[in-house]
Amino acid sequence: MSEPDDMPEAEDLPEDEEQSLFDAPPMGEQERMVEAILFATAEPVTVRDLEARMPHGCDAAEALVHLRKRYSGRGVHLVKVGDAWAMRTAPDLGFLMQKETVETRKLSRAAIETLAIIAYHQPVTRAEIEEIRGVSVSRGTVDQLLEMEWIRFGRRKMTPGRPVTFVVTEAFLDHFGLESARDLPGLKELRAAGLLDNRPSPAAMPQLGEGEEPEDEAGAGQSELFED
Amino acid sequence: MSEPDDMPEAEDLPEDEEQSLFDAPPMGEQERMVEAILFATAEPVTVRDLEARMPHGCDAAEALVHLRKRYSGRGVHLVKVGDAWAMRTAPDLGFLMQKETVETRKLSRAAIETLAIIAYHQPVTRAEIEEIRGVSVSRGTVDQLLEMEWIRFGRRKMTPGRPVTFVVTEAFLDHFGLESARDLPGLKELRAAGLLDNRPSPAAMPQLGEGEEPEDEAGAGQSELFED
Amino acid sequence: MADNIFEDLGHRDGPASVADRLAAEALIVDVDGFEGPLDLLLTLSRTQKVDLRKISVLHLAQQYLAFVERAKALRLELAADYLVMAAWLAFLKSRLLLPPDPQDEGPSGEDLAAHLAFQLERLAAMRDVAARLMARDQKGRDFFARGVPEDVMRIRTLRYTATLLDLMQGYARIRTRDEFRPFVMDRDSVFTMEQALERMRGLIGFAGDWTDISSYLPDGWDNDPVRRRSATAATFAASLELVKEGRAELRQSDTFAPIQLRRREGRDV
Repeated sequence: MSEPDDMPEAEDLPEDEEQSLFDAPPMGEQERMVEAILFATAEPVTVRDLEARMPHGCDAAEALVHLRKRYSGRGVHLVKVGDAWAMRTAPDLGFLMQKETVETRKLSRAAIETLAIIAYHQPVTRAEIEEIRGVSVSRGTVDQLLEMEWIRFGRRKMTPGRPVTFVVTEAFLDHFGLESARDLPGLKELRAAGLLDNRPSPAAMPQLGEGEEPEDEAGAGQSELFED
Repeated sequence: MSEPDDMPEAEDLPEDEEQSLFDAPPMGEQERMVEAILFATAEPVTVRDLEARMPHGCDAAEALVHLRKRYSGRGVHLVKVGDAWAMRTAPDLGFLMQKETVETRKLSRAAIETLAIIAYHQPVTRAEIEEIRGVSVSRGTVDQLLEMEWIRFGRRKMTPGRPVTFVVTEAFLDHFGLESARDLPGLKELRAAGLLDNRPSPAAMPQLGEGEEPEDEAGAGQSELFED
Repeated sequence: MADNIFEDLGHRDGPASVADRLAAEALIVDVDGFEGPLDLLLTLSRTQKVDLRKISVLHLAQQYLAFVERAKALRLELAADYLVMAAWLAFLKSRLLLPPDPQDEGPSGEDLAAHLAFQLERLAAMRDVAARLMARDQKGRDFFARGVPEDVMRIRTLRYTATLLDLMQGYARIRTRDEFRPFVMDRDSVFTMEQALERMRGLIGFAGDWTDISSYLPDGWDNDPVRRRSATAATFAASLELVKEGRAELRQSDTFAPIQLRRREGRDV
């Protein structure tokens, strides 16, 4: 009959005697215990589970009341999650839990070329950019430049279809240390700087936009840039 | 060029003006922030990392002093681990935490002794460990300690062959609740007794535990480790 | 009593109790349990029950040699380390027993014995602190870290950079490519009918009155004669196409007179 679970001896004891046998720790101690358990436990803990883990006779609910008060206004709060309790970072400090890292990456070649064409030829349509680059311009490239706020939409061209144009922004000028797009070195200067091949272009080769130096074009675009 | 990071404008400001721009939050707030960050992190966090996550102008070191006082005697403590800080449950409440107890791999006697020798003699070479124990140190023992991240490679000794050394890690300090390797139990007594001196053995002594040693192997591995 | 076990073993003729013999044999059978000769020496030295600094190395050497003798008698395989140590201890013993040779330059027997004592003491000390270390409160056993570490949310911002030089080089690259592209039939001065048609379709809605089709030439195509010719032809062809579609009307008053175009009445674009 003596099932080990029953502990009939203990239950047979008179009330007061049991009390003295299982003296609960002082409330301050109980509070420490609840604090440690909630801190170390991965899941929220119910009052019942707390008491199951604490020495006999503890009143976890009361300890929680004290603990909650102690943590009120602190960087960590005692919160109730359903039936259970857990410690959580104070909501106003959530920003500390984010770590912002800035990764710098070089702009892709396609993006640089597109940007260069916009800077030199602005206002320029997508079709014109494609004509100059000789390849189609992916939507992603333009979107990336728009997102970086280095280019923006200019006014629509007064040509059939009224295509949108792109122009460079103040942020672009700022980033590249230019006062205006006019300050971009022209083809002659690029050539002088060795960035362009020095050979004179064969006369028979029709030059894209050569003749009207890009400066002029850029100059034309300038007014556009600051007009609104 | 004006990298957004540089903020040369801000740095050019006179001291007092800058102060007003970046007013650090009151110390009470800073304490809450440190509390929240340390609560949220299982790994120790350095003062430097704390400040990197807090608003500009915060003094994490001072906030830590206040916080440590606040948590003294609580169920959770603020402890220092090497250069870093962490919150840990009070050791006297470990009995509540049976559920959280992690079964650590039982260390062999050889591993425990090797660990102790590294901790007390660091930086120490494999040959020195073998000298002290009088037996060769198996590769497995060292590997196990390395894998547990309780030891790591220190810098090479400036002796012939430039042997690698071993030192204990912050994780080791954290595991054994040590603020620094200086707090190792009995360290002072050992030092006073001259037992940590590097006493070369007189010539005719047998070199125990050497012979067909993995020493060279380890040496080879080391160079790999540091060569790139 | 334990003190003389090994002496007894060393001097075979001496009497030894059964218990002593059993203890000695247990030591030998357990040879695998020792972490090498130094460990064995340390264990043996404990039988002297004195401070390791005051230990009798001579006595210890005798005990060790007796152990090795006994192991040999039992035909136990001993690791080379144990035999090396035995040989060395025999040498040390002779040094300690014989008066020093003034010709000998090597370390004295006392030096060697002192170092051995130091090694034993150091090993014992390391064993002791290792035990103290392991007896400390340990993380995950006695104290615990935060159960739910909140992951720091990483907000990664990608920032693309380019320098003015990149920009200039990029532009120069495009222009250079144009200059040196392989020869192809140059389409720059060709205005295709498709282009003209697309253009005209956009403009025809505004063409209420008769207008010379030359005014429909695209910008920039009316000066250069080559371009003008191409654009004119394309525009004319496009106009014919629009007439065919019923969207425009064309008229020409005379041979070589200007050709005029207008939107066809009653039709919306």
